[in-house]
Amino acid sequence: MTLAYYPGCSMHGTSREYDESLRAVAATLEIELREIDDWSCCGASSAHIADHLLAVALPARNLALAEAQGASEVLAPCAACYNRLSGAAHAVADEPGLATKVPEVLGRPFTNSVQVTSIVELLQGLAPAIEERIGRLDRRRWRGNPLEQLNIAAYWGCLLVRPAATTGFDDAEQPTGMDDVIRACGANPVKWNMAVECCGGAFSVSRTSSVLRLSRAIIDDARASGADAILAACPMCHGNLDFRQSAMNLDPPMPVLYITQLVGLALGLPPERLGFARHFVDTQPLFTQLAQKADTAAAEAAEAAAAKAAKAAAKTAAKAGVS
Amino acid sequence: MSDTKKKKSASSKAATPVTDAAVAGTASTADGSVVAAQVADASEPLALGEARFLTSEALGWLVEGLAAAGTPAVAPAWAGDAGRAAGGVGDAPETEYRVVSGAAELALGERLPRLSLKQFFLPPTEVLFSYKRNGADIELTPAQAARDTVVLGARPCDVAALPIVDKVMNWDYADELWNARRAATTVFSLSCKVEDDSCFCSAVFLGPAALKGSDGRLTPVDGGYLVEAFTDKGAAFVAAHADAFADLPDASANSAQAEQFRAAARERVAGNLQVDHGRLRDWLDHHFDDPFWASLGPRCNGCGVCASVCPTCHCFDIVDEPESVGSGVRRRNWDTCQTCVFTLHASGHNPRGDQNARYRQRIEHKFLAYPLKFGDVLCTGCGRCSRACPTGQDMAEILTAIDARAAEDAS
Amino acid sequence: MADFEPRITAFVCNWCTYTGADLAGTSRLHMASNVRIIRLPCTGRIDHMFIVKAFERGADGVIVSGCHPADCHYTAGNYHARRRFGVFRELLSFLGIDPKRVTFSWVSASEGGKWADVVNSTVERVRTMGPFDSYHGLVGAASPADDPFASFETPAGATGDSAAAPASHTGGAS
Amino acid sequence: MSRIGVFVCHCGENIGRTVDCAAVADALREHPGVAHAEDYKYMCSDPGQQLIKKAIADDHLTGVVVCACSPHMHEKTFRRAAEQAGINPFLVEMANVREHCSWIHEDREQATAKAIDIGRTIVEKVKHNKPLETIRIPVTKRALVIGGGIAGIQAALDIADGGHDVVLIEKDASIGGHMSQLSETFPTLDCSQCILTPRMVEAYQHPRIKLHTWSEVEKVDGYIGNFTVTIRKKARSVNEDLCNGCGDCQAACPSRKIASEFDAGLGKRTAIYVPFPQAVPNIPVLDRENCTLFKGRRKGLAKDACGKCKEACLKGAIDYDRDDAFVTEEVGAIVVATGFQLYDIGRDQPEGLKGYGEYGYGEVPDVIDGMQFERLASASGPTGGAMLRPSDGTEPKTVVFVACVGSRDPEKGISYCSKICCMYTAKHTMLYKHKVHDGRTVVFYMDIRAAGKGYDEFSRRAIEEDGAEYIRGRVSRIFRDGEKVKVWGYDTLSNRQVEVEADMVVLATAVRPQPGISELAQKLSVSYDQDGFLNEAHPKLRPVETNTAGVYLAGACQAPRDIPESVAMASATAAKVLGLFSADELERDPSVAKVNERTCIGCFNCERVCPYGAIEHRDVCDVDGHVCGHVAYVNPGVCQGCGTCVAVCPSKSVELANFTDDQIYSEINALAGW
Amino acid sequence: MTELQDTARRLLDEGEVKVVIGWEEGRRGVRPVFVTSAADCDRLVFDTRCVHNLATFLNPRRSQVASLGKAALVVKGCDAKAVAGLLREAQIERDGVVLIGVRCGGVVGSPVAPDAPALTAETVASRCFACDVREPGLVDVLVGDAQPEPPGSGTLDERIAALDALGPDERFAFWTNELSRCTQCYACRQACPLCYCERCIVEKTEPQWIETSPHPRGNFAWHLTRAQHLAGRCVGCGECERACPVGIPLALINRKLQQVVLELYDYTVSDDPAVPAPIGAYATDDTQDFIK
Repeated sequence: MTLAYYPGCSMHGTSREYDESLRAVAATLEIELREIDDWSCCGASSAHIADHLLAVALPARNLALAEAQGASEVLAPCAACYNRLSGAAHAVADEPGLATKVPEVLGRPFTNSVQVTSIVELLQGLAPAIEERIGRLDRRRWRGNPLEQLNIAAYWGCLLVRPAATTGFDDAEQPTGMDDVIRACGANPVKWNMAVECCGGAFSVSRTSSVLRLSRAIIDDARASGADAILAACPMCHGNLDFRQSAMNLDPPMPVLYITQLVGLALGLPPERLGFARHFVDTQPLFTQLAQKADTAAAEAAEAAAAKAAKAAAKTAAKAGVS
Repeated sequence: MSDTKKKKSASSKAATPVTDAAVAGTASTADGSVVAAQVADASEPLALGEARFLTSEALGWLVEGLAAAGTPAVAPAWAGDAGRAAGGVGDAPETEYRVVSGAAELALGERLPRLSLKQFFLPPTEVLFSYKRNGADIELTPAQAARDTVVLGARPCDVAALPIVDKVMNWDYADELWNARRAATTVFSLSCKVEDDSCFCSAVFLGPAALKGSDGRLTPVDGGYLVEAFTDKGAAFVAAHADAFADLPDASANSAQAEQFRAAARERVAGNLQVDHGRLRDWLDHHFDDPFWASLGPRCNGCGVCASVCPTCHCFDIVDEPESVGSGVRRRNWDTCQTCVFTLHASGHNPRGDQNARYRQRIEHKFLAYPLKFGDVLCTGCGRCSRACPTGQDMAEILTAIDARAAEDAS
Repeated sequence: MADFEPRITAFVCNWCTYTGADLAGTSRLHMASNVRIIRLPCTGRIDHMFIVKAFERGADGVIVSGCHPADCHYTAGNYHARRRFGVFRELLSFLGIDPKRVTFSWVSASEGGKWADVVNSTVERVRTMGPFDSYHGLVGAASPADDPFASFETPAGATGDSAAAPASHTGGAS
Repeated sequence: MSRIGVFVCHCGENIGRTVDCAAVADALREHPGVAHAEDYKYMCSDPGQQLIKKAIADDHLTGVVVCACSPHMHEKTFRRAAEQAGINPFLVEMANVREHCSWIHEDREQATAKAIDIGRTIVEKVKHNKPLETIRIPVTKRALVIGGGIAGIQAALDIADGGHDVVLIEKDASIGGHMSQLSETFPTLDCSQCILTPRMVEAYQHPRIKLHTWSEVEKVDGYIGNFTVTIRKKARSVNEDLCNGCGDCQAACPSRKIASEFDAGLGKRTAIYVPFPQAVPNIPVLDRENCTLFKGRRKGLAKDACGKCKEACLKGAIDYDRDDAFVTEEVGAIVVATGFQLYDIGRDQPEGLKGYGEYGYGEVPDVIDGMQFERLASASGPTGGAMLRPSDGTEPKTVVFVACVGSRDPEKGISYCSKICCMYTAKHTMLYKHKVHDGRTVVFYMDIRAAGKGYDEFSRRAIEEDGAEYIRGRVSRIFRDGEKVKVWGYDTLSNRQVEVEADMVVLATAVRPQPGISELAQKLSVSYDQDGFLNEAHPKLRPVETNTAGVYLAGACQAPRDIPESVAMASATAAKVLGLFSADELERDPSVAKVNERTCIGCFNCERVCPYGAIEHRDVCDVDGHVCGHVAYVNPGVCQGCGTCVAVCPSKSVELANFTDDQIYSEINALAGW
Repeated sequence: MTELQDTARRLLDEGEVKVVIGWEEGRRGVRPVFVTSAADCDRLVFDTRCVHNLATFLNPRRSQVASLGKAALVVKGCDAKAVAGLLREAQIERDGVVLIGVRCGGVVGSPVAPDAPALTAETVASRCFACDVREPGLVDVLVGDAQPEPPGSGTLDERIAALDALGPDERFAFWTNELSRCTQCYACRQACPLCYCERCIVEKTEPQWIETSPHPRGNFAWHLTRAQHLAGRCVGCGECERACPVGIPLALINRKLQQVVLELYDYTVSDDPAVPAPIGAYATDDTQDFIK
């Protein structure tokens, strides 16, 4: 499978680990990502407050490029980018006049033929493939897949599934797509309440206090619901939950993983290739903890097996005694 | 069997100046008295005056002159329509009989015109009279008088149909409209090159250059037409437009070429169909309920296109068309025995209940009923019915089939 | 042409437009006098042949009017009519009969004013288009000049009337 | 030859002012087929009518045209007059020269000319009018009522008391419907059971009411006055005739953990059960889904896994081998009163609905819907009326009520207002407050819609006397937070976010039509709207009738309705039915469609467009009596005369009486040359 | 070919049908044939000349065909669509006929040709341009090799576009000229598989809506009505035009209405009898911008 890839500003900046892990995972899953040549800003988060046509035209330009470069589907891993791109595609399709107006403004042909795909849609679709590969993994290198021990809270944020009209690949209030991916990775999604609550988004700089309050509530609920970590699919969310955590002085801190990182781990890719080093909240403790859990689990399993065997032996012995 | 032999020999030994009618005559004497009468009437050699020469250009002027003078001239012309979206493969352009006003329109000797000449004597619809109510009394306005007209270059099979239908139109009642138009029209036929294998004029006592119904005849020769007049009407027309009709450049050569043309045509058509009308008629007379008919009906759409294009089919329907509460028009329109409503009784009963019966009617009227009444057949072998039939009903084939059955019965 | 008075035949449903026209009357809304109404139970009853016949009988324009969608006294008659006339209008246009000669409208029992407007606008539009001679002449004058045996040529006074010169027979108005 | 009489009315000055009536009469006198024409000041006056009667007699008129006002005004008047003079009333037509002419034109010449034209068209029409006789259809004076809720019971009782037999069918084991589940009712707070149960018993014991419970409509044939209804009596496994309702079988039943429908899932019941103590009839049904014996049989066990109820029954009324039975009933009218269901707002929803996963309904035990609250509050409920929350049986101290859950929310698939929620939510707060005096009630609402006698006062009372805190705004999320249920909402009046730590949340979920309503509607050929509610014939003028003559609507099957409205509708349908039954024969306007069977080719275009299902198939036989085809037949009892069938008939083999092609053609023809 | 003949032979041998309606080689090209004995099955042919719409022969009122007994019909895509029309409109019953489907890659304009011409943009019938059916649905047996799309030839649509580009008066002149030749012989009606009325509207005399006199006025009324009756039903087989003895381009009108119902009601005639026709159905949000 080949996808046009729209990285947007974050993937090359604040969220390079997202980009690295994505590319690593894509390679393993034999997905070719063709970065859109000469891509430009999608307009998030300010264009749509400034001017509607502008807010449509900016993302539309990138879709037009993708079209021109022969793509039929564009992957926008950043939730904000995804939201703007798919928003633009819908606007052009639905709003009278735009279909003709936008190409004029862009000064290039645009038939709105490209489908915009979010990371979750993509991975959800690949869940079977992922499971299959995990099956083929050499488990011994991990001494039993530690992810089986991972309880993780799927955090969607606001942009992936809202507004339902333009995104709509999952329920806007109770989305489940990320949970499917988590299960595919062998980990356990926790039931919690804040999956689609706001993290503070773009106010990270302008109103940090609000961001801290909102993000903290999210982290607290995740912990209360028994999560060892939070799973994110949005550079902005990740920023607020990971980078801003220090200011919340939580103990212990709550690791925040990118969805691609989780899949990467599941696929057995070395952590260093997945950019965990770039996190502000150290993920190493989590992995160690998971590994330990895995060991104990393995040990218990072994004991149980032994006990069973013994029983069976005893039985046969008894039988033998009778005869 | 022996008859056909005779026919062959007759037509093959057709030597120097001998008219097609004569050939038709000799061919058909075998059919006995009925035909004899008809031969006589078809073959009167009205050689009035010399044969003349009408150059193609002259024909052009003639037509234009007539138009200018307000005399309608009917001639084969290129069909002036959009033509069929789904035309036949490699079809030549269609032609139609039409009042022509310029040389460019003319299509003499091209593809056989779509409809026969009939429409100019029995139009698809014509006003009989119109009525208008004024209080208690009703005012009638009769149909228009026919106007003098000339037909140039009509196919002999179309022309021959006129005297055939004359008999119907003057049998128990003399049809003024028809007769008036006949009287007002001078008809020059055009010796026919024979259209295709659906032609069978030679099998119905005619031929590709038959004179029947013609006041005069055009036969193609180098540079134009050899023109002969056979009636006073024809001669009068030639005389009236003497400037168009020149002397023959080389009389004997031209006549020879003309006769050569006709002979070739006769050869071409002779093979298409040979039937013995006598025994055919007898067979029809005794096989009203023959299973054979059931083999014709199924294929038939019952559309009556065969009748529309037929030069001799002459059935019509009379309707009153109101134009308002107090006024309207009485018209007569073409009709055909091939539609189911043709014989539908008010009671709902239909004596010709299915297409088998209706197709039988078509054959029996043409080759049994008409001959018995008027002595001749109600068909000039133009073959239009076979060509126009959307489902491939083939008159020559059908007649052959009946003739074969007739032969069996005979032996 | 200046003194040309269009003749408009209107086919209206009994429950909405006819009653709406009644209301226009009770409201004394003055309007052009060129329209003749034929009352039918429902637009669903209106056949395309009514329109054709109206033109044959000398109408220069036609109005077809009934209940607004969802108001049909018979619940769906106007929906069916809307479909049929959606097609028929295109058909007329394709055969060269200018659909501007036919007004389709929804006029409810409460829209006396709208009815007056439909009447006046239609009359004015058709007035500017002029008499529908091309159709009225299909029998008579306009028959193809290339055929002298005018199957279509009929003595003046009979079909000629429907083509031109109104009021010459059946008493007529004036 | 027609002999038409034309009568031109001056209507005082109304017509005379702008139309030269005498000239109109003169012109029409000359019109072919007119035998008599005159004008008069007031045709509708008695002397005017006398003129007409006289002319009919003297000139042997075959038709009458009155050039006067709109037929909507005086058509009946003149038709009656003509009838008295001895000719068929349908030979009389009116030429509208007032509303359509004199009142809208000023130019006297033009107006007169137009009046003449109008006269001509009608004269030409009348020439083709045919005498018509009013259609009479025999009526079976017996009604079917579908649904044994309060609406159905009321309709059945009213009709039965009106002296006609009624068949009342109910899909559940007992009649009573939702009302029997309610604790108290607004705005009077009187006990639902106390007012309902007597009506249930009355209906059960009424000599004219035949009750089929645990039954559904299988098939409906026929038309107004003459329906044949096939009823499926679902296998009850209990012989109604033998059972004496002692309840031993229930006592004996080993499977006792089945969620009780009557208690909205909060209570438990046995596999063989009577839904509730006051059930009518007091005869149990065996729930084969959950019965051990039938589970066994489904598994294919050789011998039955249970049989305790059969053993326990001294009357031997238990019969495991009963199958569905079918009975047919002949009725003349049908009242549909199938009521409603509450919008189950869980994640999985039918097409078009999205549910409210974010409200935790079905996941958080202390988030319940209105009906569950009714059961909690009901003395006959699972808690015996004690206000205890489902999760831990403790008394909730803070209860949040959310209105408009599902209703008025197009995004989630329902745009209509469920109407009853505002009132019952107010009621709930009071019921709660009356039981938990120190409790706190918070209500999230969009608008308070309390239109109705005593309704607004009632909701005010909830606020002012029982201290319910009304917050105008929507709720975004409800989730469990330890022992508490957190409710996040928004107060649009103070423009701030609200968070309530509740002990219990009550959702006023939307009212939706019963499942299977569309199938029933199709059986009755009644149309339904996009939400599945059945369509009335006219939203204002025929609110309880449907487009299928003889089928009427009562209660919440037509739209969300509260009890008084449902009862009112029920009585209205009863009035309609009794009206229908008041005559032995049904009289109908004879201008209906008729098929010419000789030319009909049975393409059934007419059937496709007929809004009333009036078209039937008729076989055509050849002389030997073999079926050789089929043609359409218009049932004159059902046809309403719109004529749509005529317009779509390719061969014009169907005619609409009094609007025949002949008549219309003639009218158009009359306009030639004006 | 042999596949077709064998199928026919089997059906007749096993007595499943009494007659097989297909095409045969005639003296002038191919034509419909009614094979009643297995022995004659080798007469059956199918090639690019088989233009006739054999569904016309299923009209129950063609007693001369019905009397032959239960029929098997050889159908191309357009024939199958017509059969579906007859089913949709309750004229026949599905089990009353056996349908032998032939894969069709298009036909030429006329059946009259000594042998099957190759399909080129020039030879292909213009009606095949819009055809979407290579394999007729609805059939009991399917024979023949897979066929390619017919060579493109949008002449019909081009001519319609050209006409649409004209002003109303020019269009009116065009049609007046074309229709002036009509003799109201009704060959178009008789050739149409969906004109099956026992008594055609034109034959109804009380009232006589359509003047039967072939003057342009009567002809307009006739062709307007015929087109309107076929709107949303016409399968575009073009038989009406082929049957017309005076070459009136009827296919233009029918094709135009196909475009109209597609544009207005998103409907294309299919060979699925379950899909209802657009006229006789409605949507509450049907276009009404032409209504004041």
